[in-house]
Amino acid sequence: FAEKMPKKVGYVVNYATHEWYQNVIKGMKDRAAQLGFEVEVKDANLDAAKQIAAAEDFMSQGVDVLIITPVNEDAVVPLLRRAKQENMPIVLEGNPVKGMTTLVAICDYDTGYHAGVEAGKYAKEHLGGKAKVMNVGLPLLSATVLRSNGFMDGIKTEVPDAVMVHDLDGGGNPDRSFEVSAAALAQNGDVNVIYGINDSSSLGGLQAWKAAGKSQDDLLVVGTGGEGLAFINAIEKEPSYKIEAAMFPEKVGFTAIDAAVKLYNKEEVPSWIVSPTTPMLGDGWKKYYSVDGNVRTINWDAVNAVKAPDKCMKTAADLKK
Amino acid sequence: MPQSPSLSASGSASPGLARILFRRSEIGLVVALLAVILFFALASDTFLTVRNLTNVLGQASLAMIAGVGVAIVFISGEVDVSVGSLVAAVAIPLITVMNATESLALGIAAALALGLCVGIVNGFLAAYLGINSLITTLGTLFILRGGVYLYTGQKAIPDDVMLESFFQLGNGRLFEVVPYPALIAFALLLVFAYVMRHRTFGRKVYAVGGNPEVARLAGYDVKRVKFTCFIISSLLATVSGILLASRLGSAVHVAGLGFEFQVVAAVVLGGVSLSGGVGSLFGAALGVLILSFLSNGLGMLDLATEWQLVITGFIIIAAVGFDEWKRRQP
Amino acid sequence: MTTDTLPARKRGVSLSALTDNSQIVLIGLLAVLCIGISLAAPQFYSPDNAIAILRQCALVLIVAVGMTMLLVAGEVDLSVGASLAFTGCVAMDVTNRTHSVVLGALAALAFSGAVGLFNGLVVTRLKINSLIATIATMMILQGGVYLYTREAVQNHHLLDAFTAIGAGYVGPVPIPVIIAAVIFAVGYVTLRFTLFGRYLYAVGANLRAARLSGLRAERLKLLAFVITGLLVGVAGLILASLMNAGQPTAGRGFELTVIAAVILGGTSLAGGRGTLFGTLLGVLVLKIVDNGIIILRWNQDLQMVVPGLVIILATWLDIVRRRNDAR
Amino acid sequence: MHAETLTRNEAIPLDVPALAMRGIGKRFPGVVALDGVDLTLMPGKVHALMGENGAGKSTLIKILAGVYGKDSGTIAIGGVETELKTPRDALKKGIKVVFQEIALISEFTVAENIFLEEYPRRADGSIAWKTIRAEAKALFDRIGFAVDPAARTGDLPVSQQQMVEIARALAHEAKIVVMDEPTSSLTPKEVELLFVVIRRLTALGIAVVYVSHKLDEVFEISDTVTVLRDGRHISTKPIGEHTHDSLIHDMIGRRIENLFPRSRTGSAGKVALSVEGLSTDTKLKDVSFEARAGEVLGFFGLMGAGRTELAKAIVGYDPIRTGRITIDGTALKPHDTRTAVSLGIGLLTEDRKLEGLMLELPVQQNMSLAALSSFAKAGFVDEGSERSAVQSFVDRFRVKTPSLFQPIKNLSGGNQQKVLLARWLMRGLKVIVVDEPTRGIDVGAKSEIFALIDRLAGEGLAVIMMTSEMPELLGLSDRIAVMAEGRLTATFSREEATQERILNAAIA
Ligand SMILES: Nc1ncnc2c1ncn2[C@@H]1O[C@H](COP(=O)(O)OP(=O)(O)OP(=O)(O)O)[C@@H](O)[C@H]1O
Ligand SMILES: Nc1ncnc2c1ncn2[C@@H]1O[C@H](COP(=O)(O)OP(=O)(O)OP(=O)(O)O)[C@@H](O)[C@H]1O
Ligand SMILES: [Mg+2]
Ligand SMILES: [Mg+2]
Repeated sequence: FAEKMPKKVGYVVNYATHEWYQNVIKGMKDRAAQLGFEVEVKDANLDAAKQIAAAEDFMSQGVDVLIITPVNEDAVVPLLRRAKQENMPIVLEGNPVKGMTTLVAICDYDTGYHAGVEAGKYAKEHLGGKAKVMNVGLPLLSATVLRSNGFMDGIKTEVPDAVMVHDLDGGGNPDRSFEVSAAALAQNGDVNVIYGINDSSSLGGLQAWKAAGKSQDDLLVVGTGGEGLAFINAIEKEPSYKIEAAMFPEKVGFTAIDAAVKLYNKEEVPSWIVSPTTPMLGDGWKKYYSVDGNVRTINWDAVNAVKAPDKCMKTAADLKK
Repeated sequence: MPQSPSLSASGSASPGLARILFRRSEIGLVVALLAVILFFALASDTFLTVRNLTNVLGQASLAMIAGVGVAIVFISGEVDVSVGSLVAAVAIPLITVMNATESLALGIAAALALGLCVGIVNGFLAAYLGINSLITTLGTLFILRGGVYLYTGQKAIPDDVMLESFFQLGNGRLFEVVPYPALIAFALLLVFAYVMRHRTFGRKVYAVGGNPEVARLAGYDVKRVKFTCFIISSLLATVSGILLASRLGSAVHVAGLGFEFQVVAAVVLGGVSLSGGVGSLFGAALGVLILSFLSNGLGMLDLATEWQLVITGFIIIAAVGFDEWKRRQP
Repeated sequence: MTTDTLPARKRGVSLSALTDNSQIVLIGLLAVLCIGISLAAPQFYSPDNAIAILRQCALVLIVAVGMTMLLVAGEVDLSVGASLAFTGCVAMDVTNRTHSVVLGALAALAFSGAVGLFNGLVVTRLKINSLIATIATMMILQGGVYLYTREAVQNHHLLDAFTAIGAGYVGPVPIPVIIAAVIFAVGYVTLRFTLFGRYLYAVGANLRAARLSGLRAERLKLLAFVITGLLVGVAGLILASLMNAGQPTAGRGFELTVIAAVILGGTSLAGGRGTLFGTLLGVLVLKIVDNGIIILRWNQDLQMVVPGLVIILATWLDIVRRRNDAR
Repeated sequence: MHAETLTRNEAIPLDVPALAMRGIGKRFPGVVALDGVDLTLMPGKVHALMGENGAGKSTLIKILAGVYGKDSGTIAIGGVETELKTPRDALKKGIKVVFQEIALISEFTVAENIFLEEYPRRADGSIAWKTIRAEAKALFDRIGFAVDPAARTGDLPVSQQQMVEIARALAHEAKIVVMDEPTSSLTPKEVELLFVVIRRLTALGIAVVYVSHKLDEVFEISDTVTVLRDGRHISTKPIGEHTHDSLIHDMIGRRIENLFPRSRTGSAGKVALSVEGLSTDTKLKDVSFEARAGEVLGFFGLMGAGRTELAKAIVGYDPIRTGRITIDGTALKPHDTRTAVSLGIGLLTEDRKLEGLMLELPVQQNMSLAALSSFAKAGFVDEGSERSAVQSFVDRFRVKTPSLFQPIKNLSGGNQQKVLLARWLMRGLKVIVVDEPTRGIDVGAKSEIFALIDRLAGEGLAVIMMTSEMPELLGLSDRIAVMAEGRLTATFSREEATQERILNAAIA
């Protein structure tokens, strides 16, 4: 049975200059090209008001389906209401929103959790069964808070007395992460695991560790995202960088487009489509990606084979409790 | 020769709307705005539609309302950059009170009360204690943003009662065409433009900004005038904050990040001098519109964000540079 | 009664003698901060922490030296944060391509110097207010850096010398701190004792008078912009070395930190007034506040609130002090 | 209501002092500006306030205007003791002041400035712009002042701005009108106009305080003279009891033998400055002249004749369209003050505050600005020799300042002018252009500046002096050039020059 294809899909991205979203967009465009239509992107650039404006513009331009990664989940509620009034189908990417129909998302908590389990195993094996964690976090976003929580819960399954020594706000960017980590390590350097909610954060933490003149011998660094080349470089060159929680942004984009097409055809779509994530250990990334110079290519077969859970262990809704 | 913001040389015509609108210094801005609109009308077939134009008016209204207040503070010879955090902060009492009382009016009153307090603090520090206003408001910008994060624990506060009236405020349209925020912005602009030109308070603001010593010698209470300007600015930013909260349906801790840059850039683009005493509210409003249409149009062209940033940067330099050049011509 | 008033008056005299030093407020504030924080958290005085603070100060101070000169000359540069990130990417990229730290460093300086030159030309030739001109440059650079590279430029050259710039030590002292100290010393002497420094004050105090006296006011301002640009280059290089990558997302809000420190140090926004010693104190106060909040394990959101309060408070105390001096 | 402001106010009794200030004291950091000063004003009389620069005249007036608080003393208005804490208090009590520094909003129109203190309003409370324009026009007509009420104030030449200030003091009802050096930039014709206005004010029973450094004016207009010196009250006498010499003696404590000394004997030397066919886009048309080493070349012109523009063009400050300027045979690069200064030409500007002073900076920095490079070795300033050079100029010119570190904004106008003149002399020039060098300067300082100009010329400097003061023009110049509407209309030698011939050429 042949699906009708939309003519144009509009994507309002949270922050297009970030590599994660660059790869999401890449996944979308690739998939749309396969299916034979166009994706247009507008960038909210982390501005909640601009996001609404961009969506408004798309609606007046007459796109067929909207895909939105909210700058903030609560801040798009009225937008969903307006879209409903105008019969504009919307696919959300990221986190659930009151009044949404369809969400494509990774499970942030689960991502952190599984990386935590692997980190716990590593700690048992190489770090004498101790885990003293410095969390280079980002309290600003519920997604990143979930990752940190998941990581701690996961690591405790293996190392029950794992503790979070530092809970930092690294702003999600490398220089701020470096700065706060340096101060935290000076205050208490008794840490053997650095967890970063994204690669900038984990790398900022690792650089602070190195700048403090500490050896990487008894250290484990865990990064999250795996969207660019940074983590590959780190895994290759830094002895302590062992675990990367891969979130496959291209796959997210791919899935979002499929959902958009289904919505456009008024098919039955689950309200929550989970996009897979998995921890990659050491060289494990080579299974999913190949690198040639500065170009990273995704190995679709391997990524498509990663199984996604039907349901997330915890979501942003659990945080509010 | 720059045209003065006060009586223009044409002798007898009554100071009506037309004369206010067609002051010479603003013609350049009107032309620039028309050029922007014309360019995008030709470049994109979806730009010049009623729907899109009214969209932009609605989107511009937030910066316009706050911009009127910031322009008034600029004209008084001071600076207010705290508006970026204020628009986020006022949403907290607004939403919290609405959630508790289910009353839009009480929510708005609470928001205005917070705005008033911030205005009083800014005004007191800058006007009465004499602390440089850029420092003062940079300080309150940080303090308010940090306060919002602390209070909310860096989470948005959702609107639980979902009043239709609140939704309509920022999202509704008069006759399904003109967005309410645009109407509110236009009304406020007219009111304050009238005040700045036809009430003694407005003239005092120009005088105080033009030359505070002279204003003092003329018997003005310079501090009180400046103090009042800060309050006006905060209250107008509060109105922007309320409309923004309605559009976002919640009190969002990250709302308005960088809003102050946007507003300041637009107001200066509109010919309001940072050194005080010069400029008009219509100019400031035109500055806002130019930047809004530019942003909308560049978005229509399907340009990457980075190009939009680069182009906007160059256009600001070109526009202000041209304005300065024109001003220097005999 | 009478026995009470006598020593009280004496104290008043000695205090007012002290307040002749215009930086007294900041020195006092600094002392209060250090004592307060170390009482609550003894780790504050650990060598590790001292080094961490100094290294953070170094980055800000280097750029603040240039910013002080600009403010003294009556201008300001808001593009330093965006330029910092861009420069770091350029430094790493060129080092990767050429395998030469020297060429990488030169490229960084050339790039940031060119940004300074651009700012300077826009301000002095097009006569655009520097606040708005450099906001525009900031936008251009933010966009430009993503056009240049979307992702962090990784260290592929693995040259030790490059890493040493940010993370190396001479004895117990981190190299960035040494670089900052040298730049500060040179900047201090320049602003205080050289013709160029004295001319900057004149240009900031009264542009027309300076021009009528034969000073090349535009050239001087241009030079201050270029110096600021070059110093951003130095800072960008250090940052790239510290991060072991050129990070396009770095430097957000850096311009506000730098300007806040300079203003906190008593440099007037109106031009013609300010000292680098004050700037040094301003940087120390801000960075110690930042560090203290982490050391004390306070909520990090206070890292916005407290500096805001400190800047307002310090400026107000300075006004009070000057008013008392005037009596 | 405003139309009637110029009729006699019957409520003013003529025998009670309009104002009695007793034992007024005021100190600034390091300066006692006023020390127990008395001032009594009678209704309908003009009371002159005289004294050297820095004597405390403006300070006394500012206390009266509520600008400064006094440290001691009492003020009674119409026999009732009052406190004047803010300018508003003073305005309410009917005290109108024309300040020494022009106090107008330059962005506003003339008419709006006139009514700045209180705007006429319509019934709904909005500003009655029409009334404002009409009344300003009526007021100007009444006092014979021809300026467009709709003009932007900042566009007017200084002299017209000063007239606007004066007119403003008359727009509202006043009991006391104070004028602090109102004629410092007025032409003789405008001064006459002003005197007519003052006489009309006194006829209405208004008390007038008149501050001026111009003795002739004081003798012509005032009834009583109070002299201050170093913040102290020296004398109060009816004008009839004074002679020029006695007044000067009261003011400066010594006699001045010759206001226009002339030590030069030899003839002028070679051409130091030559200007050929100079035109600008704005005003100047084909101006050519030469100035020789060792001569004082005076320039006269009516207000707006273009002297200031000429001065700014020849020192490279303003761009020119055509023309050639050479100094000692070397052509000057137009619109470049740096080469101009290095070739040895400098300008003492008309507008001290805007183009001369660095208000917040100390005396030392202000004085050494142009000469700073001569104190520098390898780019470093030798502050020791800088300070001693500055100190020697401070001593020689008798600059009244508590220290070299005093911000220059705290000095009196005359002392500021001396510092600015010293700025150039320290540098060492071949040609100096002085634009209204004695504006706002007391007789003592004036005679010192004249002696200085004379000596400089004697030492071989070419001095170009733009002035509106006929006596100093005639007294000092070796040759006199006259300008009208941007053109040079005549040049007279010292022998040929008479006031009449000069004025005729200026009107041409
Ligand atoms: N704001 C101030 N701060 C410090 N000193 C001041 C201030 N204003 C005036 N002075 C000093 O007070 C003294 C009196 O100054 P004032 O301006 O009253 O003199 P003046 O008689 O008006 O002189 P002039 O004829 O030059 O106008 C001077 O020594 C001056 O330097
Ligand atoms: N129409 C005008 N608009 C703006 N400024 C003017 C105008 N006319 C004159 N000025 C300014 O007023 C000042 C005096 O003008 P100008 O040089 O023409 O006359 P002047 O002969 O020097 O007369 P005076 O100095 O006695 O007023 C200058 O600074 C000039 O720039
Ligand atoms: Mg005076
Ligand atoms: Mg003149």
